[in-house]
Amino acid sequence: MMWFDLALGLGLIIAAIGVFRSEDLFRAVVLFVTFGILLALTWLRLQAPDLALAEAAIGAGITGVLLLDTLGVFRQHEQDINPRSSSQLPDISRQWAANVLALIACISAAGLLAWSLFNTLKMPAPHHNLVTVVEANIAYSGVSHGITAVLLNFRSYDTLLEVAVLLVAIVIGIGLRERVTTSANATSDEGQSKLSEPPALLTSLVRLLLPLLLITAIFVLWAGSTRPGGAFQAGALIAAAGVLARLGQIDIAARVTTILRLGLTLGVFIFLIVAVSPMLTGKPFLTYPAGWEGTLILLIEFMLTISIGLILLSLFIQAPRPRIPAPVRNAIPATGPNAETNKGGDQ
Amino acid sequence: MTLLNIFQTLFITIGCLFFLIGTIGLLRFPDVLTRIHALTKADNLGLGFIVIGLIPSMSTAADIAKLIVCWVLILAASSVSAFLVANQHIKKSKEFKDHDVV
Amino acid sequence: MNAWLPVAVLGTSLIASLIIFLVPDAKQRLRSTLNITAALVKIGLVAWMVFGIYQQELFETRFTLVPGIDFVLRADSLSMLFAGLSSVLWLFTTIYAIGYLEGSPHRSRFFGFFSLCVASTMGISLAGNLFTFLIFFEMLTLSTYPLVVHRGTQASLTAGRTYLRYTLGGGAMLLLGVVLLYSYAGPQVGEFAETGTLRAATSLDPRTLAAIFVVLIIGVGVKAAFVPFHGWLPVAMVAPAPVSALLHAVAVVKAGAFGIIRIVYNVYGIEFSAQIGVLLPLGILAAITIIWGSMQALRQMELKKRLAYSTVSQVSYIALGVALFGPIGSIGGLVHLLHQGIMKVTLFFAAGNYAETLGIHRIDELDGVGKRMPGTSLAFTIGALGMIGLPPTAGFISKWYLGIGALEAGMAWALGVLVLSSALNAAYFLPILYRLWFKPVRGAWPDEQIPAARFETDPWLLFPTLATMAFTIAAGLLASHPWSPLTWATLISVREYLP
Amino acid sequence: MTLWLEAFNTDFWYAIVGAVLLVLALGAFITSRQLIKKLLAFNIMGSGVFLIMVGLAQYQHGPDSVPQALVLTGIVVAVAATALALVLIRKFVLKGGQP
Amino acid sequence: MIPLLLIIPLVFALLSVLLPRLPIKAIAIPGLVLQLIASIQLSVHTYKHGASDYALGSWEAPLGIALHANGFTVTLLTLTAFIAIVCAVYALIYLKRYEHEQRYFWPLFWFLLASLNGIWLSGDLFNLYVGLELLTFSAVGMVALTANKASLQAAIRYLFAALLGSLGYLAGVALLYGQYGTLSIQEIALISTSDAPTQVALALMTVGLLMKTAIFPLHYWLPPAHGGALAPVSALLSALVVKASFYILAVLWLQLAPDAISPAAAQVLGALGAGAILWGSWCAFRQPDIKMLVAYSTVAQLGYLMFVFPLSIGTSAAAAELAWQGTVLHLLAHAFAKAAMFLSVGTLVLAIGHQGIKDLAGVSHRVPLALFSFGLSAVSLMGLPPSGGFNAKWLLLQSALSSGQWWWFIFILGGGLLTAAYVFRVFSVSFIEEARHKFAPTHWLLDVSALTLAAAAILLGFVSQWPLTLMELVPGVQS
Repeated sequence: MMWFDLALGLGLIIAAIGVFRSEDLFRAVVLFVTFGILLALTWLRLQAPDLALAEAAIGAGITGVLLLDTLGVFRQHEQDINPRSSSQLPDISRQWAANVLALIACISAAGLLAWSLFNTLKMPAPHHNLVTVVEANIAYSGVSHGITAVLLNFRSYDTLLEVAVLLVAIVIGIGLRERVTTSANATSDEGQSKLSEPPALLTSLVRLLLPLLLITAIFVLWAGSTRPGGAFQAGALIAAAGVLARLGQIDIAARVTTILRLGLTLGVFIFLIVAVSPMLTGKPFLTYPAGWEGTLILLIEFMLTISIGLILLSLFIQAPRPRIPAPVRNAIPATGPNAETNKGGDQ
Repeated sequence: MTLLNIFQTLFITIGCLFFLIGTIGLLRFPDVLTRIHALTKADNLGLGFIVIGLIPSMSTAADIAKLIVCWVLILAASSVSAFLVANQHIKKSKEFKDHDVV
Repeated sequence: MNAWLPVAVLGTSLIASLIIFLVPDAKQRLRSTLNITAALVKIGLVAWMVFGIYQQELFETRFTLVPGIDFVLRADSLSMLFAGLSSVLWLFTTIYAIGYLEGSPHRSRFFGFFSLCVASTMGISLAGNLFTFLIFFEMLTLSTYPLVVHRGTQASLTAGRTYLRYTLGGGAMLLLGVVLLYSYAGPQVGEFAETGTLRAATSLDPRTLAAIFVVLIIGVGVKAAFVPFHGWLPVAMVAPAPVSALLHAVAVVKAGAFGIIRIVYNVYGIEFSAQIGVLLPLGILAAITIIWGSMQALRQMELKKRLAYSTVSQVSYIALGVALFGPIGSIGGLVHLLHQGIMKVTLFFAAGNYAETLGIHRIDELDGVGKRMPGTSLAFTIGALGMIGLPPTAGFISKWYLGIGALEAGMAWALGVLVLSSALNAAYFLPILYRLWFKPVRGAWPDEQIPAARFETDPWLLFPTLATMAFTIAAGLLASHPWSPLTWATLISVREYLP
Repeated sequence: MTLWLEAFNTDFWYAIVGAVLLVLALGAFITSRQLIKKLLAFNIMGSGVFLIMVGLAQYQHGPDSVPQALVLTGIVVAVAATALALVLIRKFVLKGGQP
Repeated sequence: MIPLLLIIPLVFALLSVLLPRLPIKAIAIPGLVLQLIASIQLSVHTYKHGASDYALGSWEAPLGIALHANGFTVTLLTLTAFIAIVCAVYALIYLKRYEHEQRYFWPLFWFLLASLNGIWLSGDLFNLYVGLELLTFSAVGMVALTANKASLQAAIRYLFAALLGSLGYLAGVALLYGQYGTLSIQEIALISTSDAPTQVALALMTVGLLMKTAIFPLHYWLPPAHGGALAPVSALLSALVVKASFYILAVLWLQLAPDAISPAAAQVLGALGAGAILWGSWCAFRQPDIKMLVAYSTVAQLGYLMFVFPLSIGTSAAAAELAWQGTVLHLLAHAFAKAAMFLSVGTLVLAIGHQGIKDLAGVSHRVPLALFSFGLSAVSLMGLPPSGGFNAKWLLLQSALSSGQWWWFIFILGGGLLTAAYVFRVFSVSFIEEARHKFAPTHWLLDVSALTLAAAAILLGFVSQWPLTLMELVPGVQS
């Protein structure tokens, strides 16, 4: 098995170098997605199935989609403003200074890391061994799977803050939407997604895949308490389903309505309520009442899945897009629905 | 080396061979359409063989069912994506003026 | 009650300044009444404290500011000398300023900073330890800057910039010195004790203490306008007359001199400073400033510039008095602190009157002014004679004591310096007096704003000038009176020289 | 020699790979001019750090769920960071900025 | 009740996301008052009973996350609550003309407060990382609110720099976990040894946190971000956000592994601080735009905070005590003064419409209160006597002397004079008589809030005994 690890490790490094060296952004993103998949494999080799699932779903999946969508927006933006030279020649001196700085930073970082990694080999085993501590307390945590226990019981405050981080990201996303989102412009958002009628084949596949995706998402959520799985991976799957629906022109959560806001904040809200309620009976913050840990964790995970799914989906939908340029807009009424504007390279 | 082992290793090696052919096709063929052709056909077939090769070592019926569902899904997804890539390619390239696009 | 009196004195002008800031420009009457009542209340409180000190009562407010260092306001005999001087002169300067700034814009802002400036002077005089002295010393810089740049012209802004460069530099030096002293000799050294706290600490190495002394004196010397650091004084003449009067006669310059007195008497102690041999260089520096200041004054043709250079030399008399190691010498120095204040205020008031009524700024325009403005010219003459040190005026007394002190301390050359500087004073004041009284009027006055009505000029301007002139003469004639500045100075120096 | 052999148990090797990724990505982050390239470099650097964390924690006493939970949180935060950066970059480019 | 300080901001943040525009503004001030009461109540509790620990979810330290509230934490909590209220009052009026931004300013404001309170209280390394990320995101969001090209570029640059910094910090956490097997700061402090991995971890974390505190060589992102943002935003960023990463750095260096750090490394940090003072002041002196001037002044003033390291590592306990007190006072005084300065500059720019320093001509009697609060905060920044800044400078000078490192003297004193140089540029212009622009009237509450903060900076000079005695109970250095 040693050779496989060696190959996988080198594969990761080569993929990374490929990402950095490629000039064309599209190539870099594709290589980045392969890097994500290889990384998922590495997590499997490190006996961390949760991380493999998360890396594949979130790291390679959602990030890949966001990056490709951004490239589509850039390419369309280039077309609107009559394609001029991609970028003027950067002044050499700044580039040279950046290179030197990068060299120094790399060498010092490499030296430090090598020196410390080399010494850890000689070090005795660490003083604390949390593995035994987790095993000892897992019985009281209400779930049998170690990672879910740590995430939602032992270190649940981290998870609370983490979902808050996601919420802040989407709040900024909504905040930066096109300023003129009053009624005048809203329709154009709708109109735009209706514009390029997708091939019938895609819509049929999407209709087939959607229910399947939702079932797996709920399964992953449910399995979380005993096997690798959990709120974040399930949330990512729901987001993937949403993105597919969006591509297949089934419109959900397109406009920022109060229902969407409720959905976004649902997870953190329920989490806070569950965390604060025991405080009334004098227990410290974030403690679950004695017999109820299992069910409460499942409740929180369910709510978290919904809001994480919605947040990741809205990060895709609400991201700023160029409004339809004037010449194309007045072209629509004349030629009917199947005008040929290409809505970004989503394939 | 029971009969089952020989059967399994045989099918999985055939599967890998098909993957190999698919990648060679990808590298050798000149333009987009032929490459998609090579990729989807060879890889799906290869995957089929590997799945068959793996079935005996699966313990429960549910695992076998899962494997087959995986294969079917990959078949559907790769064929649709191949179609979309081709569709996009035709729309973009100049020489396919007359073909109408679905 | 005793603990709250010093804070009350400080509070009167602080609260007055805050209220005045908020009073709109138009309300002239309200602002003037506020100013004058605040000044009178302050004089009352100071008089009460002076009376209390006479009965050996102790007035002190103390609270810890930073662990190990306290904010102390203590009224002792020396602080009452300076507090008395500034509160009395502040009353007259306020009256003068109300008259002077009749039509000019943003008066509220001016009077706000004006009372803030006097609050810091009060703080300096009442400071109980070096740390509090430093706090009010820097506050003085901040509150005087807006007064210097009050007019908003380009010239006043550049003057403000140089003023800042000097005073902030000095402040940094003083901070450096104080920190060095505190960390080297411990925070208790900062307390102003009657005969100086350092005397007891014999274990410390005198050379470093002398070095710290030099740093402290430079820090304070910038404000006392010693020779190399006096540059800001003539430049700040651009400010309106009441400001240059208050700044140069009472507030800034005297604060510097007061600082030197505090450091020599109350921190190092006069005997210890003589022991570590710092007094002689101080005396030499003072002498150089006296001579150099008078020489420069001779060359100035503008009236206010000449008065500025004369201040530079006069303040160093105080430093000289301090440097003369002997009770008589220090009496001379201390009493000169007061006398010079009164005389210089009179001279600046007179100069302000000339500028305000007849638009005279240069000395050669002064021909025959005596006839046109007899009152102001009389005040100018008395002030000038005081500066030269002729008998009936207060100046004579302080120079007399300085002279004897010099002889007693065995520094004959100091006496020589005194005589030479008096001659120089005469050289640059007498021609002005001659022009005032004996020269016929030359053509029309440059810019006559206030016509010769019942009084020669605006009553608000005239009365303060005459009042301070009366003080100069009173301080001179009634020197031996129990309440006179001279007896007060002897009381202080007696306490300084106890065992 | 024995040190290097022992190093080759899988977890420590991936920690080394993580360190190499970290260094490479740091260099790429500083030199790249395009914002998207910087973002990709940031993501790869994040993955490198996560590899180090899990690798170092597990190379002596096998799988430990605490660092894995931390890395899971880390991945989600990295996605949030990437999404936020992309929102800003897209808005910046739409307002006429250079990618 | 320690967790109350975490719950209040999170609940109000969620409400601000959900509720429509009007109620958000309505609940802002009551929520902040609630938070101030909670922090004062905690301060009183700590004053009586000393430091207290709080295990979240009743799981003890190595496994669960422990919150730790000692004297320093409590002072910072009260500081955050107080500055937040004043900035909120200012923002309520200032954002009237920014209709769209207002809707999304308040949720980010509350998330910022939640993360700040989380960082002050947390005693767990990874929890600090997540807190830092939440802090960075909400700060970047606020900078990017105005959504014009310049502010977006500043926000992107700020985001990348902050993310790089947090990754450096996370790498350090990874190494420490590999070395000690636990994430709780108190546990590691007990068993920390000065060997290679710990020192490398500390080095990586220090570089990451220096990047986030914008110390001299790594400060390139701060001026455009703080200079370009809206006035209340840049006030919050300069006063509090930058201090959070410094707080973590101080905790790491002085508590986590004090013996693992060589005095030479501390001198390097001190040198960086000195460089920050010189470079920040030099750039501030050359800035034509007033908000950029104040932003560069932040870069300069942050240099002072760096002096705590050389003065407390490898020196006598007395010198370390003085240095720590001086730094705490400087942190408080700078927070008040800088927030007041940004708010008053915001009012001035609102009144004039232009941001150039030359356009400030004639401001002294048309917008007197704003200039007065600018002046008061300048007094504290320059470290002139009656202000808190002066006491801080005094303590730092004494610590420098008693620890025999006289060279820091030049920078501490010189820094004050340099600050005076670039601050009086503004004053000399404002006293010019004829104004260049027509002045729009400004709301009186804007001036009052700036004045309260400026007065707080000056008052700190007189009451600096309170925070220091509060610190004395469990001084940052020993606990």
